Amino acid sequence: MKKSLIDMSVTANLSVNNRSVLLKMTPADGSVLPECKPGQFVEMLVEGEPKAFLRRPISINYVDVEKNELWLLIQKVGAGTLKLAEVKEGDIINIIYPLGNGFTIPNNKEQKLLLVGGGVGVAPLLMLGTELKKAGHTPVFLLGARTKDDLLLLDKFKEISEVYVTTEDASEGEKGFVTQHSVLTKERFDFIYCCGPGPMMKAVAQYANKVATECEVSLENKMACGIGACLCCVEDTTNGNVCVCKEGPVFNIKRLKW
Amino acid sequence: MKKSLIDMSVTANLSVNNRSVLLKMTPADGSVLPECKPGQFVEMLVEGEPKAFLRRPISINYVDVEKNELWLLIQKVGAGTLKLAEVKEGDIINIIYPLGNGFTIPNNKEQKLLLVGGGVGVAPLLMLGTELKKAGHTPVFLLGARTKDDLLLLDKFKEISEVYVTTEDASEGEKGFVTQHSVLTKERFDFIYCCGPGPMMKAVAQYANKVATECEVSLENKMACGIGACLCCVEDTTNGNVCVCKEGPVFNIKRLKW
Amino acid sequence: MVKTNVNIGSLKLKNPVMTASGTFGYGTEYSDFIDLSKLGGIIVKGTTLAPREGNPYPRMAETPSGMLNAVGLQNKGVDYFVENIYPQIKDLDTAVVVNVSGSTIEDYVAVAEKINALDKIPAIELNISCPNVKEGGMAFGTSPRSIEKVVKAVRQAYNKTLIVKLSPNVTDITEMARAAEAEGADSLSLINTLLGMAIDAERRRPILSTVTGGLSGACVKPVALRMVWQVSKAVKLPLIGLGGIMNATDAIEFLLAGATAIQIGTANFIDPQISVKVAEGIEEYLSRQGCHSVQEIIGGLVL
Amino acid sequence: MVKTNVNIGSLKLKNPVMTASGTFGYGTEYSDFIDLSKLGGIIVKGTTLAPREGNPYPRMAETPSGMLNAVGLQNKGVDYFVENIYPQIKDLDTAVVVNVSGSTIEDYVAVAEKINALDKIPAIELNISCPNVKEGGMAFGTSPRSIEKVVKAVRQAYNKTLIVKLSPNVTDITEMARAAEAEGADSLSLINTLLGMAIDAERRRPILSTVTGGLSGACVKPVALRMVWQVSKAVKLPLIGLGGIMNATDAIEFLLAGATAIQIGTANFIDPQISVKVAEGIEEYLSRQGCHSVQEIIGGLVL
Repeated sequence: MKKSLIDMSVTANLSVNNRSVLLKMTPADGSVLPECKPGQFVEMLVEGEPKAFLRRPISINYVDVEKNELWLLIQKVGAGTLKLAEVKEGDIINIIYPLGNGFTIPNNKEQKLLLVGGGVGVAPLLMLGTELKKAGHTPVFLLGARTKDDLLLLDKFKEISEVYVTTEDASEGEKGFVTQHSVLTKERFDFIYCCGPGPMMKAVAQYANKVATECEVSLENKMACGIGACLCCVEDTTNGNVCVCKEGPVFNIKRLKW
Repeated sequence: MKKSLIDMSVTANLSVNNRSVLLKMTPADGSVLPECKPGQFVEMLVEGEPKAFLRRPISINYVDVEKNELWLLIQKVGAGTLKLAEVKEGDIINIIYPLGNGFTIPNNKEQKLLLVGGGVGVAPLLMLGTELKKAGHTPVFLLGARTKDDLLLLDKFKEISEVYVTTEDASEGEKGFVTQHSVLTKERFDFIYCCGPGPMMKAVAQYANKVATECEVSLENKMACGIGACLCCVEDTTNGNVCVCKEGPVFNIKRLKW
Repeated sequence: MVKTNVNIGSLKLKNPVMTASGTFGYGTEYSDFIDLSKLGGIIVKGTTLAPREGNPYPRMAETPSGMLNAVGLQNKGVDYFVENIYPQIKDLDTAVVVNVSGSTIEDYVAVAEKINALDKIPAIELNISCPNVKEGGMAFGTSPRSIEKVVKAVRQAYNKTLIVKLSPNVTDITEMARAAEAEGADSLSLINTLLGMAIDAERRRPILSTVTGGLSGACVKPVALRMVWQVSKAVKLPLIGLGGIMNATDAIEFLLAGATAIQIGTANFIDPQISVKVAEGIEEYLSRQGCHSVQEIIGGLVL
Repeated sequence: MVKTNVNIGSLKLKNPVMTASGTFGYGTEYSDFIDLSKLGGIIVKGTTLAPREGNPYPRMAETPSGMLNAVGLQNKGVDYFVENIYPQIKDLDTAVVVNVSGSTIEDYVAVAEKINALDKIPAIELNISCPNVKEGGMAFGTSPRSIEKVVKAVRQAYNKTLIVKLSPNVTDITEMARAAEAEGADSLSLINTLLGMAIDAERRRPILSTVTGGLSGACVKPVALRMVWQVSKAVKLPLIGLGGIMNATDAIEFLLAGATAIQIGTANFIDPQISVKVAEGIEEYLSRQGCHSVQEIIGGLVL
């Protein structure tokens, strides 16, 4: 899959909650978006922010093929993402994409698939769920957050399929962490996809190992180049240190030393 | 004169020509502008521009006491001023002011005063001319620029008093440099004030020396702090190296080693 | 209530925030902007035996996240300081430290002796690391032998707190630190500026009159932090960390790396109130982290 | 038509722009973004005798106008390079230079010998300045004696263009440059990264797994320029300048300071097309300044 450096024109900047925005953008030169796989990411150039020297890697949230729009869910966690979240319709953002490997789409349509997301980690699951459904699967979502307000894009997930929810304060769904949700004791899944904070992903991986379910997680190691050149974002795997940006960000947990 | 660090609220950003804007601003906290002298300057903080680490010193163009507005004429010469020229009404700019000494206002109202400006160097002459007139003087302006389009705020100067003009391409006024203008051969002045590019100021100083006229020039040495602490902006004077930001920017040419 | 006071030898600071020599004049330049009594201390301008004109203009170049300077110790000499400046600053309610510079050991000693006689100056900072003068300065600070000589000589002439300011332009800064410690320094401040250069490509000329100058500002922080950490493991002396501190978080990083106090330098040029803001920010951090005293974070880096 | 070709010893480059080791993979990582044949050369990843896993994650920290890295020479070893990488890159229409790293002189020599046998590799860059490995690397590059030893040994084993990459973490880089020149280096590249450190104040921990790492990016340019200028006056060898080059103007500054060619490093991470843009920008500058050849500006600083 050929990677491109391209100027994108922002078509919308939608507030999701007070810490997150959904940016929609389309190639400024009018070209058609390349094929992107769920789980892939982009490297966004941050302009006008002295504290952001490097690009910011951001998961692809969704690709609206009809409108030729790329969606990126940005959580304001630092100076770089804060600046990116400020862009306005018509602004130009330079990105490199599509990067990384993406999640596996199983062939067997009978498999029960669980998509587990936490916080802004739900981002790639929107595209993954959509693609799985398109491919004839029936994905189920399990989304966790601190509070109801931190559940990002919940309505969009509900449009795709069934959604189970946990919040730490019980403001929506079951109280607790995703791994404590009752659906996990009631149902068995054949494949779990997970993206979220490290501790959450490790807990999910532990669960998957316990019940002997296939599991893919999307890692967020800090990276510089995004294209496998700098070797900064390595994860220690069964094959030694590998670049998360190139051989990941999605890894089958069997490859990880968690 | 007490110096302040203060947030200013931009009330207008007016395009002057394609390389310059006139910013008007008022203290964001509603306080009354301090007394500023013509020739003094401000140090503007540049935010969101990685190439501008330090503040940018900018001459005070005018103080509109009635509207409690400070005017700053910004020429886009580098990344910092380019960024400053982009501010919009309502934006906040942090400044330190008023800095430096300012021009001398003579007591003798009979003196013939010539205010010579070149390029963006005309900026402090607007306030100087206004103050001189207010004090009962009849200042005369001699403004030079490359082309007609580079003559900044010409109408405002004409509102104050008589204006002689030179342009290098003869698109307005007499052709040539300010020191070639015929008024200098026809009339004798008792005091010349000058602000503009270095070579122009040196030529004017040479003329003033030749005709034995008092002359003050406003220097633009590159500076860091603006308050006499860093000792970077020094000019070699008859008293040795002195800070342009503190003992200047206005110097009687007798003090300079030009 | 968090305790913020620290000791540098017998020098007592009400908080760890000092201002760096050459960036804060004699303090008075900043009194319009801040209450100087809220600072731990002020290190005034580099003072030499004879008056100095410094280097010709241009002396400054802006660089990515920093600046180069080539001031070259412009000052009116120690006698002028004693007669004209000292009376103006001696009653400031903060520790006033004099940065002592020179070209020869005799110069350093002579200045130190004169400052030793000033009751209200509790400490000197020995500047053996100025990159902007032809003789002396950095030359002294880049060899353990010459550091030993100059520190030994000044130690004999000066009986209050002796801080030695180290140059980062060395292969192994711990060697320099140990040399200063061995000869009786009470404290080390680090880092002085990194030697750098800027060029105007269009004019094909160096920007500074001296071609090279001293690099400071946010850009040097990683190097400064590393050196403070290395030196904190090599010597027992209290350290004063500086180099690119732009905010309270930066200052806290230096404290964690092993500095007992810190200096704000170039940041004063961008925000003349930053020194007080940093002092306040450190206190906020300590409260937030549940510390009762700043001592709890000094050298508190968890490996 | 401006002539942009330069020679580094017997190594001929079509233009002065190379990409720095460790920032450009084996070139192939960038082939989606640029036409590699538009580059003067590519310095591929640091290659050691045995495979290396490098340092644990985290290996990177963002700093003001720069970054720290602590990769630690992760690579699959020279044999893997010869068998698997070389066939993929040997026919690239640009000079492909191998960065040779090691922990012992014997290692350096063994790698150099194996690379010497590769027809399409016209030069090696001897990395005696990596700050991120426990043994070797920077240790070799901070003493003239050890530089002499390693350069002498490699020189005997390698008969094509030998470039020695210098460490900036030294008191006097000209001493190091002269040592390498004396033992037969054909060229020097400088600077490698400055040793730095970053701390997470909230967690009170170092950000890098190795605590310290190598600083690169725009922030180091003033130091790099200064060292290139100093070394250009100290030795006769052609120099390859690097350190914080983010655009064509930066590159031109290095050429003016005395570098015959330059390397783009960290900037590749921000703009994968920057190397070709810099090559184009240099050509534009030369045309604008009325130069017929890049030779006219090399060392062309007017004092």
